Amino acid sequence: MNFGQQARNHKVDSLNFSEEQKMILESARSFCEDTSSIEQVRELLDSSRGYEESVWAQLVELGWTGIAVPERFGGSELGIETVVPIVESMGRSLSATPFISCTLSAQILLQAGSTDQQQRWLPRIVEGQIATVALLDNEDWGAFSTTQELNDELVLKGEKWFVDDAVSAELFIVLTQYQGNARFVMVTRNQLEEGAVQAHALIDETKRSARVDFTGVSVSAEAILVAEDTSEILNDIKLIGALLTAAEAVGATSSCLNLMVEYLNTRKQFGKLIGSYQALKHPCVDILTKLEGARSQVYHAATLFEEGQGKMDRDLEVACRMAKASANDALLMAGDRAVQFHGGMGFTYECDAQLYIRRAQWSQQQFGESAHHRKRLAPLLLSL
Amino acid sequence: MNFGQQARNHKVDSLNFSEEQKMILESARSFCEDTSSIEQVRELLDSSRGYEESVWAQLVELGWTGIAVPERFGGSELGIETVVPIVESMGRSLSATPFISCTLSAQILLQAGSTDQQQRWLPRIVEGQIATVALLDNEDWGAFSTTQELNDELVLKGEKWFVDDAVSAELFIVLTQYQGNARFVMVTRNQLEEGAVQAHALIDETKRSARVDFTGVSVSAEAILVAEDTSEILNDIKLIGALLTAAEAVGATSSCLNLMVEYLNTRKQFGKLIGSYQALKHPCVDILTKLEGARSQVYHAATLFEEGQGKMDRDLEVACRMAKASANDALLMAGDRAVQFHGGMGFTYECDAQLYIRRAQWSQQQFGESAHHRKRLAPLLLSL
Amino acid sequence: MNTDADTLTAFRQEVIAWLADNIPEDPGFLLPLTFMEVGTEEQLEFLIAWQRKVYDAGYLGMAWPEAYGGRGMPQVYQDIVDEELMNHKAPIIFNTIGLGWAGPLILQLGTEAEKQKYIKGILTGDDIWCQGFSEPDHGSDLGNAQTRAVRDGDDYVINGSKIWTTHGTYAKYMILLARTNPEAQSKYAGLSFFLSPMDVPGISTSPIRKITGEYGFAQTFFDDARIPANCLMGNEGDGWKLAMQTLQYERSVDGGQASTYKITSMTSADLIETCRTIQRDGKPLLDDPIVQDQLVQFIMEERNLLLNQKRSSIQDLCTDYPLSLMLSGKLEATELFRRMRQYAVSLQGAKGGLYIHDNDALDGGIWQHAYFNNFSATIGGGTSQVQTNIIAEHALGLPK
Amino acid sequence: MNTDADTLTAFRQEVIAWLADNIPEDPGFLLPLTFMEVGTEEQLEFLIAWQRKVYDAGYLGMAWPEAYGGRGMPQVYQDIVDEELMNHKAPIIFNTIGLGWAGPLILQLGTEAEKQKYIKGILTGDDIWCQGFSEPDHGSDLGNAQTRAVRDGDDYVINGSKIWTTHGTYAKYMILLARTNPEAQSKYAGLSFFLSPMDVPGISTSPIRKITGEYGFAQTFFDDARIPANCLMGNEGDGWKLAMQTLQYERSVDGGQASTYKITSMTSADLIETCRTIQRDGKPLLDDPIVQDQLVQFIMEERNLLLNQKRSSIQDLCTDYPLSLMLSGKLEATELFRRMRQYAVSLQGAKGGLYIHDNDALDGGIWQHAYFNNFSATIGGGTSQVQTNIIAEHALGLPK
Repeated sequence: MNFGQQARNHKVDSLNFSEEQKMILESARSFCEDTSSIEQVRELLDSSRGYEESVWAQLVELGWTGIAVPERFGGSELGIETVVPIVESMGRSLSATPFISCTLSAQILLQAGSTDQQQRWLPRIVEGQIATVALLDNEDWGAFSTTQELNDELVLKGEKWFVDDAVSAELFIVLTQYQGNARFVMVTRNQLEEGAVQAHALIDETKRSARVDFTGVSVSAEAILVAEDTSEILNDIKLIGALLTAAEAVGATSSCLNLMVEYLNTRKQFGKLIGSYQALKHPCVDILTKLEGARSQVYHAATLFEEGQGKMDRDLEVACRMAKASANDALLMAGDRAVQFHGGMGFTYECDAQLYIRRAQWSQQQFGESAHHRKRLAPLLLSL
Repeated sequence: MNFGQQARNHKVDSLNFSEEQKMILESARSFCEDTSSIEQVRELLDSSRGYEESVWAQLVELGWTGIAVPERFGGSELGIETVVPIVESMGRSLSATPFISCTLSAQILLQAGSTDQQQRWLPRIVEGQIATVALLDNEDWGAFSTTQELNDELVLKGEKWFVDDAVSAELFIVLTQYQGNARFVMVTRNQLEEGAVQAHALIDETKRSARVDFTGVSVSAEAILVAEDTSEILNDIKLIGALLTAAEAVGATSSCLNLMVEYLNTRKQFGKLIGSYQALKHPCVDILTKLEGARSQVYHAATLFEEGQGKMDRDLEVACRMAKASANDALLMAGDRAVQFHGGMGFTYECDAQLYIRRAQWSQQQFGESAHHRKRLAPLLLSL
Repeated sequence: MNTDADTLTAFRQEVIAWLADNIPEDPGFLLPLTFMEVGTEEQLEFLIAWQRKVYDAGYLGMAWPEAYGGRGMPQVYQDIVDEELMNHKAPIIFNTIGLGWAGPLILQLGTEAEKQKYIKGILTGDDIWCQGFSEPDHGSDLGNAQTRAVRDGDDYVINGSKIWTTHGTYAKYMILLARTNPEAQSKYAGLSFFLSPMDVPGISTSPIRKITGEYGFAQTFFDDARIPANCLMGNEGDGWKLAMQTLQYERSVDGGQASTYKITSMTSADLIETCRTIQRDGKPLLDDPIVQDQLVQFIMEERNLLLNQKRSSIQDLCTDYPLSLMLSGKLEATELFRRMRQYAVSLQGAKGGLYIHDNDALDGGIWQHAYFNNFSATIGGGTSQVQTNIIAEHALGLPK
Repeated sequence: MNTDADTLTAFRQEVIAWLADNIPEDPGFLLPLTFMEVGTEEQLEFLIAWQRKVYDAGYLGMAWPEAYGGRGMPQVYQDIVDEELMNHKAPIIFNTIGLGWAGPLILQLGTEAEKQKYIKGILTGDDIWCQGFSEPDHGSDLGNAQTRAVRDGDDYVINGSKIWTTHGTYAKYMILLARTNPEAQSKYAGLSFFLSPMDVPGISTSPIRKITGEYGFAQTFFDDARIPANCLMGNEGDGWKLAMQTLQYERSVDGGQASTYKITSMTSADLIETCRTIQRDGKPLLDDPIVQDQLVQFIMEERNLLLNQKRSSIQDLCTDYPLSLMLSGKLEATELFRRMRQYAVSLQGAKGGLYIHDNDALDGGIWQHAYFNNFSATIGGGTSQVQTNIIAEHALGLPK
């Protein structure tokens, strides 16, 4: 028998929570509770943008759009680790804003832009202009190539799928093929043709995403972000996206579980509160267990972001992927059981369980489902 | 959308039960109940053979050793489909006899032997001489090669592992490498060296298996079964072995479930029969579900044996593998939960739950665990 | 009538040929997979036309008496038709409450007048039926139904409310369970059974929006609604008996239904097809060993259902737990389908976030839609959790 | 004493060096993974010798007072030793009831005389301790203990029986919960706590054979056993309080134990190693994507445990369900280990059918053995099913 020791050189249990994070978490929770009650969420389901512009303005006022942006561009330079509690709180309230889209856009600019480009675009994002990223040509989050093209005359050709918040975005960062490399290029809303943005019909009616046709858009050389080797940046952005989606899913799982617990403490069947039946009670504990694990994973990843000052290394990649896979599984189970345990009511659109089961489907796919991440974790964890 | 139709050309739901099978099932159940009470099972745990010779004699008397042997060799020619209910009954009573070993030996002789060889050996098996098969050189049921050798002077070299009932066997059918082919060769007990049979310490104390060293045994040319291409025969035998082990496991699962249900209807905790707690009650239903599925699979495979008159085709291979994978999973869950649900008592050797959890570990591995069979089912089912 | 193997084989060929010619083109909107999913007028019109076409071809109500619009043939003919409808994934025969519940009940226990009045319209699809058993406050506890029916001259006056009324907004008739005698010795003895018209002042329906976003069933309100006294089926107090008989038709396999084809199943074969379609890293998802392993498990479970059904008719192989196969079929099937459908959504990459109204949705979003709709099966007719209790207590004999 | 980082790092190096030189060779028989698994004389002798060696080296009871045989150093030193013992998979420090329960209790609440009498022997391993809380008829319902202790002159006379007495057959002393006043106002108030000798007429033990086939704990019988009155700890009626305090040591992470190293864990790292060893089709099993996927899931769950423990000390991240992490650790860990061990057995091919006495068993049959032994953790100290209830009711606030 020659059993290995625990991999002691890896950071498997770092988990810290700073004063900044704590303050942000508290203020984000109360902000989201105030601005995104379940009634407000429902009112926005049919709206085109999916959020209240006044709420967005307040959020900008609070400085959240600059949290992970350096001070020199008007941000507060608190890092992704401090974005996490905000997104978690938004998830908890099912609050839909373009916050994640803007955060990811800023991160791409920070990694791929020149100082001039950063100077030009980042302050606009900090000030609340809505930006988004256009990465996918198809449904595969694992793809690293793109069919979208920028020709030598600097004219774009092709469309992007799943461009979140495209309906409200003023800025688009588009992954495109240019002179043999995948590159990021900035496009502004006024450059788009009429009808270029075609909203997707999402399963999660709180979210907004669209197909965007960039064909014919002519850009200036300055709009092409300077980084020529984008594969690592793209990888980083997808991992950050996965982490933020995970944080959001953790928040949603928590409020979904609360919804269930409340119902199980109210509804009677055969003369007893249904929450006293182990067939309902014990699965709630399973959900709690998954939720707690996912939340720990999310804050572990946030901690590694802080410790590494945002640099993506193997440990952080592992942490982001684990956070996403765990959060997916927690919310999927919560949404599914929330519908089931509400019985007949659960099958109606009126019951809030539907909001969570729909969020669960959307969320699991955003930046990769659990199997996608486990497949990529295997070589990282098993020394293959 | 272009969804396929159900694969209608495959026999996915054949399931018949003949009068012969019914009669055999009834008589086997009562025979096993009479000869293998749980006290009798426990008494045999420390014995060397693992069974009562008198019980074996009765079983031979009943004609069961000839059930799948043609009438011309003294059998009743009822086929493997009629062996199934006997083995199931044995499993139900945890009765351990060399019945499966003898059945498999006869099947190899039928497929690989010349008429002379069949004439020589089969009647001896029908009459109750104990025969067994020595197939493995290592622990891998997927291996088709062998390191065991028969040289040109017809002297054997090498040992075999996991030779069931080797302690009591008079005849061994040994898979060996001879002149470039894997061949079956017959060895009798008196040819073995003193100490050639080294009993394994099995996790299932009702069962008997051993390492057998055949080195130095010199055989006659007539002892080599005539079939030169043995890979198909070997495949068939492993599938039959899997099916019979599955049938046995189905029987064991059923009595294990009975043991649990009885305890859950007797033991009180916190003032209530523990069987009224859904945390124990619902897993029992899960076990029942797995059991019922496995039992249907086993009888489906038996039916295809009958319909195809023993010829192994794709449908039968699928059925045998599904039966084994299903039965494994049913008994594994039953054994595990039986221990857990007996609480402190379950952790003792005295509690009968231990007999089932141990049988479950042994049984899952005999002729391949569930993952082994699922891996081989994939190409058969998915048209890869 | 001839039922030898050759005749039946020839008949099956005839059915197959007819279906090849007559199954409608994709209408361009999502068709209901079950009768409970009919949610729009266009779906309804499509399905009425299809049922009529099948009926006119002689393939519906084949075993029902000719006198009332059936064909008077052996059941096996209808079984063959139903099998081939399923094999061809034809649109469903939607008027299920009529064809599968009310129709058999009337044929078995109704008066001659009732048979004359109701049967033909059920078959042609002209008369859509709905069912009024469940009430808002006591889901599955039918015996406790509180909707009142009071005899007043030649009428009964109905007050109360029923819920989960499938086709409620479209239906012409309802099988209605209502309380005629609140003082009866037992709560069951106070119930009566009505074949009630829906088009009566005082009966109104309010469509319920489903988790899928669509409509499909309703809450029905009775507000001093007067229905003719001859709508009473049997006698006052027969309600419980007739309701239980009705549920028998729902549960049993061959209980005299005009057709049992009320569900288009999404099977493991469909899931395999989906995995063949989806590409990951330039290869079909079906090449992924982890996906293969999961598919094999689903296929095994699905086959268990088929084989269990077959085995349930062989009594000698059901002696251990005689009620087990009978009681567990619904639970196992509906839970398996839930997991398969949920899994199918998880495989779709970003497309899994799209829904039925998106043109880019994989297979029109059928898996997402089917997953959501599947909850009607794991909740309706007794939740999976209650079903598991029933199996534990009745099949295994565990204490309540 | 100095606890700056450099000093501690140096100390850790010293410990590592000592372990490299002193961890015993494989004795040729299976060593217990937990203190509950000591089942043979040869295991016992081996573990006594090992504990003595660790103690003599100064690595045991480091934070216990020097006056009673400890080293009077900061706890962090012992923590480092315990971590390195674990990292090196050293044999366990077996006298757990003494080192982890009785010792801390006596040091915290005992008299000077009790400290003088008992502590050193606990550390050297000369005095093995056992615990007498559970009784045959009320497993986890300690408050209901029926074993009687009646004062008779300078003695107490004990009658009754205790079960699951780990090390019962070897122990010199027992921490014993017994009823001195059956008429007390509450059942709890009637209980008293004794530091009882085992070598007294009237006390007998009957070893219980475990599911593994080995012995390891016992049933203890008291038949008019007379123990000196000064064995009473505290006063009559203090029993419940002292027993609960004892259980605190069992549950808490750093409750003053002389060493917390009582379990050699089989972790996912070991499982990976096993998968690297096993060959299938000429390749390590670790190459199988299906196996990889399962391993990744285990690793994630294992890491959840570590991270949850870390997070549980950050109150601001535990506001949703404040009791959840505290209450769920045992359940999650023990159930995860059960599944991992069961899985490890399933991977072994035909060797999975071998057991610990077989020379060909994979890794000496450690996985089989660990799987069986794991039930002591999912059953003992409250079954997983009861734990789940507790979490549901106390962390989630679901009704009883």
